[in-house]
Amino acid sequence: MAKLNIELITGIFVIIGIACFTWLAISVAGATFSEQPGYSLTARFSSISGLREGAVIEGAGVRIGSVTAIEFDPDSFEAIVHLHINEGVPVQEDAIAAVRTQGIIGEKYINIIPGGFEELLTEGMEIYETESAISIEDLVSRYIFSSDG
Amino acid sequence: MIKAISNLGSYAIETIEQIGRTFNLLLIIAWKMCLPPYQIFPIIKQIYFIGARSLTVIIISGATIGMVLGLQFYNTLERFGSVGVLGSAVALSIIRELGPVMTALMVVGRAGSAICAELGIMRITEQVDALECMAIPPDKYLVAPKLIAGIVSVPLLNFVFNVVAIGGGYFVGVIMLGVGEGSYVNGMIDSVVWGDVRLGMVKSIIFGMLITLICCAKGFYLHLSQYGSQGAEGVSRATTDAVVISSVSVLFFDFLIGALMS
Amino acid sequence: MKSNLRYEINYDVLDLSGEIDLHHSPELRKKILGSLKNKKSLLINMQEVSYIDSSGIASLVEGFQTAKENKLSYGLLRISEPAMQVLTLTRLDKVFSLYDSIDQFQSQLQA
Amino acid sequence: METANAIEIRDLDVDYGSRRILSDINIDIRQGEIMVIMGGSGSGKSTLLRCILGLKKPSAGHIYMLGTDICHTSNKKLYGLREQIGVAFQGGALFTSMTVAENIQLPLREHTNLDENTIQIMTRIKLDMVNMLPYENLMPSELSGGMKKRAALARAIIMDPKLLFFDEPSAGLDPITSAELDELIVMLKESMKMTIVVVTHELESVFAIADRIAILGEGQLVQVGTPEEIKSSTDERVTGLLNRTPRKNNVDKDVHIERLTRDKE
Repeated sequence: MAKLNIELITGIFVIIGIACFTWLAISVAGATFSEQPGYSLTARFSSISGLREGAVIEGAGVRIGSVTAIEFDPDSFEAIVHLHINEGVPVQEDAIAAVRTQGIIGEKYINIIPGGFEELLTEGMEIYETESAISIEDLVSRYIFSSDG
Repeated sequence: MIKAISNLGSYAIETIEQIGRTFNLLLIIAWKMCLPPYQIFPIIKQIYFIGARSLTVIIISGATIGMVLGLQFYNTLERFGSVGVLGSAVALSIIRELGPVMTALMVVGRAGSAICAELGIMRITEQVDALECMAIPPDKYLVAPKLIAGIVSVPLLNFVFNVVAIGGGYFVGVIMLGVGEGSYVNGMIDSVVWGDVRLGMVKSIIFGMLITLICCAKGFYLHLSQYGSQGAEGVSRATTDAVVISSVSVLFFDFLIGALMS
Repeated sequence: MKSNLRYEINYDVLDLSGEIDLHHSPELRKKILGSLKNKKSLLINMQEVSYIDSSGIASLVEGFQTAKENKLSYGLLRISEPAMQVLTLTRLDKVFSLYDSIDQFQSQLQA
Repeated sequence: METANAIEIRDLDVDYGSRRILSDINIDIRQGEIMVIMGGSGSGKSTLLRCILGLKKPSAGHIYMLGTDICHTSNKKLYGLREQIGVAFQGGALFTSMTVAENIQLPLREHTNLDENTIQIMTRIKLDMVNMLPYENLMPSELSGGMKKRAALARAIIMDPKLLFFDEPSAGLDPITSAELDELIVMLKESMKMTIVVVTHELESVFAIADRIAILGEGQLVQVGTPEEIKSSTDERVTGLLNRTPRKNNVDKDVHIERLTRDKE
């Protein structure tokens, strides 16, 4: 095996490997990476079961941002969710941030329901109107109690 | 009866000895690699043998496993009516779990056994002693390039495996079974986080080191093990041992890393 | 190994002495090829060479080849006993032209 | 400091597990002589060679090679020493992944920064000495037994070592090649002033090349001396070896039966 084509083939192999790595890292996992320009807001929820970092934020079914971080506030026993909203997307002061699920067992995501006020939230402000995640157990138990109540 | 127990004892001692020698070999090489002279071409040659030559095996197995996953996940998800998640299901399970493990097992089968056999035969034909008598440290000259090549090639093969497998899943899911192309791709892109890719990478780096180290040690120290005196048959026994032990330790460490890292 | 180069009119003389082993032969090779480069014949005085190994011999052979390519004459002067033995062992004693004195080399040069 | 003796072995003991393979070996090998180590199979001569080469650590004793005790020295020094010795193993131990030329050039490539031409010429010189020049680019697997040994010899002498070791050089060779090899060994000693240690049991080559002979029997040193002394020796173990008489196994019957019937310990 001439020395040259050993190095050639190894070089090709390494390039292929690195190309796959970059595709994986950038395009697949990269969505959370590439910070589109925009501003971040926070919202407090009593329960966000299943919501994950990098989850999608939708407005009228359209993707308008993603969840950048999730923290737990021990004093108020609430979850603080940091939302990254794409530039140019208005979020009114009385807009509602609700945790929803895609399909029956699908991913949790945040849906922003627009409010009526003209004042718009800006960088670092908080959405006060929030709806926590409805877990299927609450749904079912509420139905059972209400019917025989 | 006593004989059986004493055999068991000697087997246990032998195993502990082998683990000790294997770890010892890793330390020796880690130390000797920092000393000059540095040789690049032997490492490239080993990357060629371990990595480049295993490319076809990895591509074929990657494609098939991707297709199998696409099919099986489709059937299961269809019952829950959330077929849209197929992309992320296939991608996540491959990148986090199947990619590193299957790549490692493929490389053990193809390159690991070859490494162990080569070193074993070199040991019984006194080639290692010849190196020693030429003042060329055999562990540095023979084992180190293979170890480094393993650490470099297995992760690269893993990434190729992942991409091809995701492609396989896409082929079955989207083209054959009609899952929405957008939901497959976007679902995958949304659900896969850098952490997953990093986990897969860390796993395959550790697997790369593990399988090359075990296979090298099994062959290189053949003369110290009980197979040493059995000539060619000893080599073949040691090789099968090496493949079995490497595969099992890959699976064990897969769980360990998965538990520690996620 | 000690060596010095004496320049004559149309040839050079390289006096060698001491031991020529693996560490010295690159230097010997540089000297030989260096002097041959300026297209002058070369006579190597091997009288005080106490020991020469095969890397030294290899440098002499390489000199011989380069000299032949440039049609220069190339000879060894009064070879010491140990050097001669190694030459015979490597069957090179008949290859090199051996001289007992400088004027013998000179006369051969004019002819 | 160049002592008179190239190698001095001082009360060397070697055990393998519980068995004692070599006990109380004392041999001096002088500079520039050919010492043949002879003995029947199982006499421990190969183990002794492995100890001298530093491949096996003895349980007790010292081996001074060119002034340094290789049993108690740093690895670095041992490797420095090994650059000055050449070893031709019994099976040749050629690297099967390289051609004959590459095999021979390996020590040069690893230990010197000689120019490529010099290395090529040196390789051809040594190959020509063992008349293996036409087989320069063959792979070891394509060589016959004799050719493998000659290639191994060329590799052993590529660095012009001071000490040369042979492990059964003429084992498995036809008489002519074996004689050629012996002649070459003697020539190496005379012209390159090498000290040569040969481990063998081939009688013809022993007396053809040996300056002195050391005879081993069951791990003990039976006798060391010049060929004439060995020939005139009265020790029946030596005469047995010389006139090739099979060992009479006159062990009394009870010991014999006991040995056959006891189960493996």
